[in-house]
Amino acid sequence: MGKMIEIRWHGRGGQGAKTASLLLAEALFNTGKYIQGFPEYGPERSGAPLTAYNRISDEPIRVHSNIYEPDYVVVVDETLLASVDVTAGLKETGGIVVNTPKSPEEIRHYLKDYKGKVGTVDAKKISEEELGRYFPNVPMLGAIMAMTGLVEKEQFIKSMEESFHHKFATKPEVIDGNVRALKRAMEEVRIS
Amino acid sequence: MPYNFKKTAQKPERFTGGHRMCAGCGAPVVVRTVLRALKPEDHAVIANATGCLEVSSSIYPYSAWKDSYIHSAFENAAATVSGAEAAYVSLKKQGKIPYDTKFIAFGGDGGTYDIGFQSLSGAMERGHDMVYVCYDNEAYMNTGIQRSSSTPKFADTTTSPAGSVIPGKLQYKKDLTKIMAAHGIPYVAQSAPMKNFRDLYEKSEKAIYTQGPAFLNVLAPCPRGWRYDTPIMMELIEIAVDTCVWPLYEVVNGEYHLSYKPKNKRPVEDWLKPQGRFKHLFAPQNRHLIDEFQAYVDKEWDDLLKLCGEK
Amino acid sequence: MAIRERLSGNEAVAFAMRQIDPDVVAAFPITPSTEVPQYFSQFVANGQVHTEFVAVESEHSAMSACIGAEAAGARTMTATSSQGLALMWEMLYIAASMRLPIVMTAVNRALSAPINIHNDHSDAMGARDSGWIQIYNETNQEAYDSLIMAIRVAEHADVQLPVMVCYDGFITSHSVENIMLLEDELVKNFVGEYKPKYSLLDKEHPVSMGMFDLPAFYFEHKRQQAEAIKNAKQVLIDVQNEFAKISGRQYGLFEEYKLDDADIAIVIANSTAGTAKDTVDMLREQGIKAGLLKIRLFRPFPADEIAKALSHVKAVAVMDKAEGFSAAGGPIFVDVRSAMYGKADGVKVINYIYGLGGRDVGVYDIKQVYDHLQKIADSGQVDNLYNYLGIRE
Amino acid sequence: MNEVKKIEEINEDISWRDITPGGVAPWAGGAETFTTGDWRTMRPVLIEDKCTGCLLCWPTCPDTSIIPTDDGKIKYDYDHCKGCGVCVEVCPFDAIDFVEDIS
Repeated sequence: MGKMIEIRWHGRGGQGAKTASLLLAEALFNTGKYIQGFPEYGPERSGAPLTAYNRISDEPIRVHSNIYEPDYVVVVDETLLASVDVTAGLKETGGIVVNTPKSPEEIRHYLKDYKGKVGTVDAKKISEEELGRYFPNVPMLGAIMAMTGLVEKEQFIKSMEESFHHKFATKPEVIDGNVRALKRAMEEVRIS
Repeated sequence: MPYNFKKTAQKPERFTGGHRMCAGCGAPVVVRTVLRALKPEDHAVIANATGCLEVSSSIYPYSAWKDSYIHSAFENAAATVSGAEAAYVSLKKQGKIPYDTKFIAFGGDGGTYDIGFQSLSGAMERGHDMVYVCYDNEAYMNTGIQRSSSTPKFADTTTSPAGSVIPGKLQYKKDLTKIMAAHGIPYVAQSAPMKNFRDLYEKSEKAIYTQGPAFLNVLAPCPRGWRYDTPIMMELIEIAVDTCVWPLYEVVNGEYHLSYKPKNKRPVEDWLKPQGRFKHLFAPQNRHLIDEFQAYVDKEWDDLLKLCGEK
Repeated sequence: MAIRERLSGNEAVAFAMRQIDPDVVAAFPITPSTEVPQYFSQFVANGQVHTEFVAVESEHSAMSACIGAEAAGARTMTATSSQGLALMWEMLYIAASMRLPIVMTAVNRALSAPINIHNDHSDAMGARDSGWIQIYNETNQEAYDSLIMAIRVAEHADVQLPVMVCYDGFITSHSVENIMLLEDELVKNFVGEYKPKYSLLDKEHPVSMGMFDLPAFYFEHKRQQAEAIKNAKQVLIDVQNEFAKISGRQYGLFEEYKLDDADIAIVIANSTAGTAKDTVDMLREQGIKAGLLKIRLFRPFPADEIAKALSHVKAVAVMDKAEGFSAAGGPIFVDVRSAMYGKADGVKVINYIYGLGGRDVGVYDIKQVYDHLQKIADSGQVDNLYNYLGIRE
Repeated sequence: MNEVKKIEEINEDISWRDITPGGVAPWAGGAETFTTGDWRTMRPVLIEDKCTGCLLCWPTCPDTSIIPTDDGKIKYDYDHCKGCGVCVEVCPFDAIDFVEDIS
């Protein structure tokens, strides 16, 4: 029986953390997994801190509660480190990926004394260079997949490509940029 | 086709006797006339708001309606008929209904001006091909003559009673016809059954056969609520029109047209006097209230003449 | 061939509606059911359905328009939540009493005040005696399946009643999960053509509906309606058996999970049943004989069957995600306990109110309930009949 | 469900099994079989000689009880006429008498 992996996303309303969690769910669904993707809903609007979740398993998922002890955490907006306890409940056997130009060592300083893996990726730079706009969620997806190794790299990229073709059916010009952003993040993420 | 009174008498009745409305009630007269405007070959679906007309015309198992009829609640005749109309549009598109069907809702002033106003406004805005007919008897008669927003100022009703301090209802009648015209729907008219019924018949015909939503506001006297001698109903309607208390006009695609201009505009006393609900106004100390009523009617009439390009 | 997909509950239900292709949908947006008419109106806009979509100005008008449409012989559907369902209240009773087989998705959400957009079952529980058939659903899969089956149950000649398909707001409605979808043709054939006995649009046979009943007939009409909802139980069983043949998924009036040899059990509806199954497995690994009964058909209430299924258990906790304010337990508790009276008298039954207004409930929260039940089973004594799970004391 | 009855069979003797579900009335215009003539205390009576057949009374009847006849005049349906007297007042030729209805 495959172990269930739980991921928590921290972002800000309007930044795409919810979309990222749904994209992750979709990409892993395409690789044959059982998935859950759900945001924590509130009346908050753009800019407010927002949490979204993923569960991934080889078996049907029955549990329907929030995630309190995630295996992995993704922080889509570095500024959240100051206001949100992003490592709350985070398993030491797992890890956290932060969108930042800083090194993992610098970031670990903000994470109390979290002992697990810390990864950083400059999703802002990657998305601006590859997409011409600040859309951090695709690079963050690449980074978290690189850290978890949940599925084989080539398989994941192929699955994401399928998702992009579906999602951007009406604007195929953005597909290549997204694929490049994804690949770059998977290469450029620094993990310590 | 020009109106031929005697020919309309040959059309089949679509609202039968055997209903339990009061003797001398104005509402069935309105209903009969509106339905007469249907082409005999056309089927109609009629929705009815809860009210006198409804409880009296559809007592199980006796329905006074020869067309299809539905009542569901008080405030939603417009929404109910809009659902039926949507069903028709869908089923017709699918080739399941081969014939033309017309959709007509009837509501009293309570179910139209007040509790049903939202549902009416919504249905009109959505543009269903339907006619909403308000038979306006100016109070909640079904529950025992309580004031509505259609009740005229100073009328004595059971919830706006004339007392030693308060002279009946304190607010003016809501001008629903103009509010409906403001919805920008293709056809709105104010009418009354009178004389040879040409006005109501022709307006009903236009309303029914205009594509899109239409609204008719029709005065329907209530002998109990207004407290007049039952037999004078038709005379009273004429007085309402000749005093300009209830002017006849229509708004076609946004344009106001006056349907009838009295040769001699009668004083409002002629309207108030025969009705028990205004009896207290004729106490000597209340003369100023009648003057106020007159001034209000004059101003409203003046405004209407301007809207209709008559002035 | 079944289609493996990943959809949110709302997407799944909208997908089912596209496959059902109703003649009329009238709906008004309200969180968390909004997406259902939203997705569906896109199907309309793309010409993928024959449906006339009526974007009404309130839920009251939504149900009124559904009544008008269904009375006119159109297969009619809608969706709502919370205050929307509350605003429909008057029309819910009328839809059922006029015997109009409307099918509605009720995405469960707490009721105001204080205003709260999150999940509990206060809305649907408030409508439990409106004459609608109610089916509660744990997952997007179950909601999808139930919606398709609901059409058949509602329109069955022995039933002719509206059906409310309930599932949890956000938890099910907005969570994306795996699902197996049926092919369009299969659904189309399963639901079949709608052939109402009476229709306002039947020119050859004009009818009057929504008549005024004097005392001479009202009682008889209610008796007839009571018979119809009684019939719904067997009809649902038959429809579910037929559905199993096309889907491979067999549903019952309720679901028993490791219940046959259980000493302690909970009774629970909707998504938390899944969480509780994980708790049961955890306890079973520890040698504790825990079991679960998941409510599915709640109206009509399968009282005898539930009493029988629970009769061998030592202690049962009935979980209500609604505070009934009866001061004598939540709505499911009242029904379950009443069902067991005289049929399962030895069983200790307690009530837990949980999860109101979106209060999250996890595997370990449910474990507390089983711990309590174990204590009752061991001692044979009920300490507290009415309990609140996860409240700050 | 049992077969649909005729309207005259829907009475206080039949079982709940035999009435139409939801109160649907598949008897359009069935109210005609219900008489309201006994509500009347006054009776309109046509004075044939005075009637010109103008028909002005006909549409004013709330009870659809004035029936135009082939000879261009009218007749009363006393089964439904409630005796309101509106037709009496409206007649320009005084062709309708209004008399106490003692049977």
